[in-house]
Amino acid sequence: MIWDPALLTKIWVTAAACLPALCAMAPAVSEGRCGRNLIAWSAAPALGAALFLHDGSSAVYPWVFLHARIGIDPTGRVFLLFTSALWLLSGIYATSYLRSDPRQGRFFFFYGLAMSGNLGLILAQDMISFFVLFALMSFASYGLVVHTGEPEARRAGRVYIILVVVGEVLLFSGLILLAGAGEHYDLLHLAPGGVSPAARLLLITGFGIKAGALPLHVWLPLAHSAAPTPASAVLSGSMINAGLLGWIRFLPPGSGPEMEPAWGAALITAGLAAAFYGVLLGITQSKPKTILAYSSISQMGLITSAFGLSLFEPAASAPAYQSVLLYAMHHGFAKGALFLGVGIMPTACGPWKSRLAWGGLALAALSLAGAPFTSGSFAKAWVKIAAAAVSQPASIVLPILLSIAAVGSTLLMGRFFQALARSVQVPDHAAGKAMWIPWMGLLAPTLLIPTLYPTAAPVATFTIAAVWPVAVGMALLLLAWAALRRGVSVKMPHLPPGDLLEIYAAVFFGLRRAWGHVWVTGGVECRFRETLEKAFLKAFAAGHALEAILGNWQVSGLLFLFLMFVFYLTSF
Amino acid sequence: MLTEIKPKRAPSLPESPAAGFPFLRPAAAVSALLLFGVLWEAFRVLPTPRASLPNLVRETLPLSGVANPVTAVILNFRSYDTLIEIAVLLLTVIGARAATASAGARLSRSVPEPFLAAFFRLLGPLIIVIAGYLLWIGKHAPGGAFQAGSLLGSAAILGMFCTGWAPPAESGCQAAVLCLGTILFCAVGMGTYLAEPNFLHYPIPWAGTLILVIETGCTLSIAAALFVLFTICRRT
Amino acid sequence: MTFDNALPLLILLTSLAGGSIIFLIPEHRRGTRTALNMAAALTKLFLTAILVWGVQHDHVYETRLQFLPGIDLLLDADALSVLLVSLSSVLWLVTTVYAIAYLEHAPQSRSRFFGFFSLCVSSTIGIALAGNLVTFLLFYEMLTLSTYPLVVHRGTEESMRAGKIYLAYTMGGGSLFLFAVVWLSVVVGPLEFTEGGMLGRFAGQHASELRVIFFMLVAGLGVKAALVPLHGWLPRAMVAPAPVSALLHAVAVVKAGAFGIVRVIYDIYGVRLASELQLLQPLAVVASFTIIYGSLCAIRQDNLKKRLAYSTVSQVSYIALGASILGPLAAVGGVVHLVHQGLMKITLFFCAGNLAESLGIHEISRMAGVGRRLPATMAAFTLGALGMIGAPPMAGFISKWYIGLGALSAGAEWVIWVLVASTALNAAYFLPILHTIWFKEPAEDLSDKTGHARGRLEIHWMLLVPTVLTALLALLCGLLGDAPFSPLEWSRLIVDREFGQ
Amino acid sequence: MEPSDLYGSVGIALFALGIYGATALGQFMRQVLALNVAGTGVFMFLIAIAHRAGTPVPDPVPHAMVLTGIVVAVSATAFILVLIGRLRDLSGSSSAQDDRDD
Amino acid sequence: MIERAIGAPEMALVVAVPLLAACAILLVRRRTAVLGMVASLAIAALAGCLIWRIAQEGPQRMNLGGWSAPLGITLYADGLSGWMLGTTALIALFVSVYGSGYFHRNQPATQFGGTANFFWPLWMFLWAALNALILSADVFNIYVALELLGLSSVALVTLSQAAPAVSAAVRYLLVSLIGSLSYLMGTAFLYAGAGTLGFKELASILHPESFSFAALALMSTGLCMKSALFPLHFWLPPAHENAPAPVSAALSALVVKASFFVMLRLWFSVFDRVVTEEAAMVPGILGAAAVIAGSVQALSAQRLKQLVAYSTVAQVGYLFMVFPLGVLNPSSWTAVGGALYLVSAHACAKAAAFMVAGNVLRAYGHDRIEDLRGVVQQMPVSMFAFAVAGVSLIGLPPSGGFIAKWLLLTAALEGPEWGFAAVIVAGGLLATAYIFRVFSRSFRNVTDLGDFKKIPARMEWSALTLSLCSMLLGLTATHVLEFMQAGTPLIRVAMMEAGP
Repeated sequence: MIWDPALLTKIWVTAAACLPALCAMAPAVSEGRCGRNLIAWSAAPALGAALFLHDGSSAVYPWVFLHARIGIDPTGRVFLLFTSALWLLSGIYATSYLRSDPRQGRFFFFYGLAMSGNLGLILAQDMISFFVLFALMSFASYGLVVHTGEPEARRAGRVYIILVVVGEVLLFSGLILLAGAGEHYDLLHLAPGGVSPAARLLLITGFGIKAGALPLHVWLPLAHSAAPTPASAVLSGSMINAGLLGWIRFLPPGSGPEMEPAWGAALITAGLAAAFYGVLLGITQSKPKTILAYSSISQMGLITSAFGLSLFEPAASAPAYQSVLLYAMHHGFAKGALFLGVGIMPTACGPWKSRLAWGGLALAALSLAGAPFTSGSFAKAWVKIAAAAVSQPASIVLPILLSIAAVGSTLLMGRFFQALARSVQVPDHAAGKAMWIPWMGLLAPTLLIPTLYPTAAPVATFTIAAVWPVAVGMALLLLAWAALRRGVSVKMPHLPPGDLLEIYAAVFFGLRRAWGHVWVTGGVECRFRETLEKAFLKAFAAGHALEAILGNWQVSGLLFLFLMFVFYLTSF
Repeated sequence: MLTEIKPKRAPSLPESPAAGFPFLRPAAAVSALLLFGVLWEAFRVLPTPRASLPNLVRETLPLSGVANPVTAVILNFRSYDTLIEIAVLLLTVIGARAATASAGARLSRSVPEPFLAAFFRLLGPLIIVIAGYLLWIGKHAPGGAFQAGSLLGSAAILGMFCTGWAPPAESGCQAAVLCLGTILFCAVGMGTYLAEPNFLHYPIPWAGTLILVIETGCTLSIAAALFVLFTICRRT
Repeated sequence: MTFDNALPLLILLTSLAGGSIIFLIPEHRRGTRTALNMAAALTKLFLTAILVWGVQHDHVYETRLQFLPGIDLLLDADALSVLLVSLSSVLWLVTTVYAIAYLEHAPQSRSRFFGFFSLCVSSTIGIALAGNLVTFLLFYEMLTLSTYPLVVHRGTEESMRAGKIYLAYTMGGGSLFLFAVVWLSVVVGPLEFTEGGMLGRFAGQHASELRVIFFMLVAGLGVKAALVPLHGWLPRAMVAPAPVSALLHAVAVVKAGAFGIVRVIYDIYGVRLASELQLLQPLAVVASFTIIYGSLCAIRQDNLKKRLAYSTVSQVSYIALGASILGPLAAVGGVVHLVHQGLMKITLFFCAGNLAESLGIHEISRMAGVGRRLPATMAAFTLGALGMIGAPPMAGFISKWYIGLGALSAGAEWVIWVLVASTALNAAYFLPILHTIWFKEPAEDLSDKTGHARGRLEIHWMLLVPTVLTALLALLCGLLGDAPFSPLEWSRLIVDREFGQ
Repeated sequence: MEPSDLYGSVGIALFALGIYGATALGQFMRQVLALNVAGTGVFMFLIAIAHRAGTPVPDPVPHAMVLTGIVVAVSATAFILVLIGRLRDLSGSSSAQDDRDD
Repeated sequence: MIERAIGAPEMALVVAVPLLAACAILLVRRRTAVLGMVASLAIAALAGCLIWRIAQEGPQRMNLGGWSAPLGITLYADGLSGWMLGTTALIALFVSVYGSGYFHRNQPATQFGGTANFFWPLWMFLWAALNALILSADVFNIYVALELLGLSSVALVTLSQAAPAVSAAVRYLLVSLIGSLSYLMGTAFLYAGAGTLGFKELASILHPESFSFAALALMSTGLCMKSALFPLHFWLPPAHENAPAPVSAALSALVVKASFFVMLRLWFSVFDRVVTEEAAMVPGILGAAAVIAGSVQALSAQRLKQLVAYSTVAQVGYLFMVFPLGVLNPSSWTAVGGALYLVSAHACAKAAAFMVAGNVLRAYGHDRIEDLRGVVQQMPVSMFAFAVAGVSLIGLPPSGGFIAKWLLLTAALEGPEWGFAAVIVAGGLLATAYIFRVFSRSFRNVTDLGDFKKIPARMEWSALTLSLCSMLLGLTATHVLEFMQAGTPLIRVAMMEAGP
């Protein structure tokens, strides 16, 4: 029965996951606008699913992978919502952003695949599907990173793919440890307490790479700044959250009670470290997209610590969880908006447009900084609530640290604006609404979330605690601006994007050189063969000599007699 | 016969590195001595044979169709050996022919000498008669095909020298004579199947005759063979 | 002789007879040869289908011929053999199609080529269907010989040297194997493969002898399975024409070795006895070492086929590894990799062949941007490469997954690290190629060198279709891992029977 | 010591001598002669054993063997002499060596 | 099993018919090839009948002239001799076919200086000698047969009139004369000590005494020399190399084996009680040495025929391993069966190999291995035959050589003699090496195909057929081994004691 609602749901869910991948084949068959629009719009079913399908609606494919199962659950819904929205909007944005790019077909191909992976992994409800689609997303987005083909893009791609592979193997082994413990792959009902420390470590690191956690964040600054703007948007808006989702899916609170506080603490520390680190390094950067990438690092740091809180103490678990979801959504939209805004700038010619552009960017930036009435403030508020829920002294220290981090992000945003203003941009008049509308679409939630998000409503955001970090940040920015106007020149230390990467690279190449020295097997084989051949030749020579001697009649006659004696004597 | 073809330059074995070994000959000599010692020792302690074949031969002699035990053994009891032996002789001739087939050297016709010719005219028939006698006496006393054959052969050779008669290098009748012994032998051997279900199994009454027939054939073949061999040796 | 008894023989004969006839077809009769080839291949495929169905339904297919006193020539289709039979019949078909187009421009001796080609496949089929060790040995040696003419087919100095080395290794291994087999049969009598191991009843007797024999057997088989340090021939054998390398690496030779190792462990010694005698641990170590070592060598190659060859060295050892880890899960992983590696590797070699044929490119460094010239081929290559890396959802992932699970359940966690390392290394030597293919600007003009391109197609369809087909198969094996009759399902069946569950 | 023993010993001695000659001497012709010597030795030995069997009349079988043996020996000798002569001719002619064809 | 008192007439006929045929050919001197072929077919048919009889009625014993053993000569045919006879017939038949092409009328007469028409009578003599040797159960009769065999082989060698051939022939003849003389001396000792010449009687009489030791030593040494056991093989390579191809085929395939067969008979029947284990080790060790040395020589041979000849030296080594393996083993059947199997498998393969060598020689005017490029392209049938023969020589399944190797290996591993097993395996490897030396050259593709004479098709196909026979032998092992044991539950004394 075709109108059977269950069947429809199944088809819908499936379409949400697979449609992008299918549409991605379109450029392969036809170079045409429609194909690309198709891909851009192929996120729509997912968005619809996030909005309209009720929880628990799922589709099971016993043949696919190892008994694949995809469906919608509360957590997934949130992620699906902003992820699909982000993909959809930046997809539309991309159709016009890349309209003059000869290789846009290729771009959209990878875009579709990555989208499919990203949406699919959110829907996935068994380990294998999740892992498979995660891999699909990671590998496909390589195509997005290196799209421009410029040297730094290629370098970024190399770094990115290396870290992807590292992440894959870590996840692979982690999954095996996880699955091997309890032999079923269902994500929604993981055996409680079934996660061994090794598995936990592997999974946290594996997903941490994607989530840009310290010290595996090195690929972010490179990739995000190298990729075309819409790609950067989805990279740092939604894909980065896939790592987070991985944590939530595989290591939910209660999956390993005895160890969790320690892990929680570790995550909190790492998160906060990342938050400050991102800010500090970001300020030293000069390219706007790089700065945004660093801000992503620091924002993800905050989310990480929120997630840590959810593990840290059962009491804090529920609010922390809330805050994680909320923050992820907020960050997704805001960061997406910022990135797209960078691409908008050159098209913002004429007073109105430029004011609009700057205004929009300011809004997104404020939201990121956590200014009142923005989604950011709600997210931060929820984090603070969670932080306050834990026991002393953490409940004192954490909020303060979080506020300081907020100051930092405000400063970073200021730095971003400075950089953006400085970055000379050729005005591009041809830009159509096709880029402005999606941008607007991304900006809207920064204001709407507080009203839309059901559990966000009761939280008061216009409090001292919420406002002062932003205010302080602004003040500092003003001071700095004034100082600059006075001609006070601050020597900004210039650090290469991807900071630690230089060290890793040095280590890696050093190792490879060392390996090159000890690498002699080929030589060994050759030498072995040579010696063998020599031995053979010797044997031949000996054989010839012997044959010559035996060829002598008298010798063989002697042997004849000798043999006779031997026979005779051995007979006794 | 050996003196005839004494080679001018005896072809020796191709030189090989071991040829220079000085100790080879002494060693060979020593081992030959040892060989003698071993065999002699074995011969000294030889036991008396358990099976006494001679008595058996004596008992069965009457059935053999001849009176001379040796002939009986050669042409009846162990006639198969003789068959092969005749074959060997024939084979040798063919082999020698084959080996020298591409050699162009013709038989040097020796000039006839009247005295020798006359002498042979006297001697030849005599030899033939003696040969016949030897052949016949073989039934009772030492003698037989081989002796007779060799005598005949020598007669032919003598004739060749004395009268300067040269046999054709290859002729049908020559081949026939050469093959005669073998053919007869085989024919008889198979013919006996008519009487007895066994190869070369002479029916006792005819044994004597058959043996004589075979012997005659063999005599001629042997004579021819020896003669031809000689001529070939001479040619090379 | 009922049909059930005749079926294995028939399957064997389809290619054997076909090959023998092909020898007699004169060079210029291309059509006849092709028709015969295809007919034989299709017939074999059909018969194999029947076999698969039957074995699934517990039919017994067994052909018995007298061979030696007390030793029969036994062709017997059990689940394991069916796996290899179906793999080789499918791949034979595609490879034949490929080879027909590939050798279109070859100067001569195509009849010889296809004749030995079919002989090669027949011996593989025989190896698969062998019901006892002697029969196995028979076809194992036959394979060695029938492959030599293929390796040296080009008749160049290099291929001659390759052939010599190939022979030196394989014959050495073969005689070692022979020695071991005779010895074993002297010790325990006739050696029929029995699920669960025929030596089970000898547990506790001649332990030391059995140990030595086991390692001789494995060493003998390890030559073909290219276990380090017995792998030297494989990278050199890649001078052969592409279809041959494809067959060598995917189905015929290396598989014969790996399959033999599986047979020896499961059906001769039996898992229980093997673990009693402590035989599997060393093998696992060797296999792991091979996996790593092969990848390390592969990284250093610039010649595409050489790199692929070394990757085979590494990949095939997964089978041995899976077999040498105690427990059903790892066994599933190892057995299923028989098929998966075959599909993926044959794809890669087809692609290499297409490159060489249409653009005359053999080096990776010259492959910049060929993705635009040969999109379909290179897409297939990408799939194959990702599969080799073990990136889901390609088939390779499933093998690794099960081996890993098995290792874990057998308490051999270190194997997981081997898998991890090999995955990283595979990525290290495959991903750069992919980057070169897709994202680099072509350095030279990639115009068609041999006029293979037909109309809109990038290359002759007979070269393209097999490539894409195998690639898709490799994808499907991973995508539809749990589908009935999928390699994974079948391996589960095998392992259930082997482990008597 | 009976005469038969003496004959036998002499036969053996001749045989050993012949074998020595056949193996130690370097030239075909001498070897042929040596072989004839050895053959004679064997025949003598046979005659000897024909007489040492305890019977009054000599055993005819060895005699028969000797006769057969003689014929064989004679033909073999003749053949080898022919061959040696032929070899001499050929190695005399220059074209003999490089004519490698069968 | 009881064999008939009066044996099958074929036993005598297989000797008499070839002799008569030889005479007939000599007398007719025209259409020799036709006559020869007819005779060959007849002889082969006779041999077939005899084998059939043995299979049906068990071993055959014929008292020639109706005189039973001590007095007369006995012919004896059991499974073993039947098998040898069959092998001989098969090989000989195809050698005849090949020869009829090789010595064909329209071949350049200069090539053989008109000796071509001597081939057939000599060849018939050879065949007769082989049959006589195989069937005879009387030590002196064997001596006579040996002489017939040796002389006919030498005569055949000289058919190629070149100097090297003749000098090789002279050596060969000298060797075989020395060998048969020492054999004759041994016979004399046997008769002196035992007073009889029949196998069966001797077997029951002989005991470990010094005279039987002397006899054993004399006869064995002679036979070893005749069958070119290392280190007494020096005469074989030149002889087989320089003989005409069909002759080399026959010599390598059959003649060498004949004297081995005699030795086998003697050791396992006549001298059964005399042979000690130490004595048995001697030929075994020499055989092992032969396998290695012969193969090494073959590896460095310059010419194809040389290579094949040295491979014969090596393969003979395998045969002689049967003595230790058979004597020391509880069930000597495995070893003996293996050896006999090797005899026939190697006979087929080696004959085929020599025929191919002859073809190459005839087609290219040379057989230098280095210059064999492109032969596979030009003579596919021949080279395929060589390949198949090579498979059997190497001893790879499913060839007859493999069965033989398997049996020998089994025997070696059953007993204490491990070394032999190792040597057998190593020999297989070396064989591979030298066989594929040829192919590594001949597979080379060349564009300029040098001067290439077409050769009669039958020369190629007879080679192929023989090599395929050697392959076929691998699939009939069960029945063959069964047949070999006809009337011979175990080869020892029982072999001769059957019957009245």
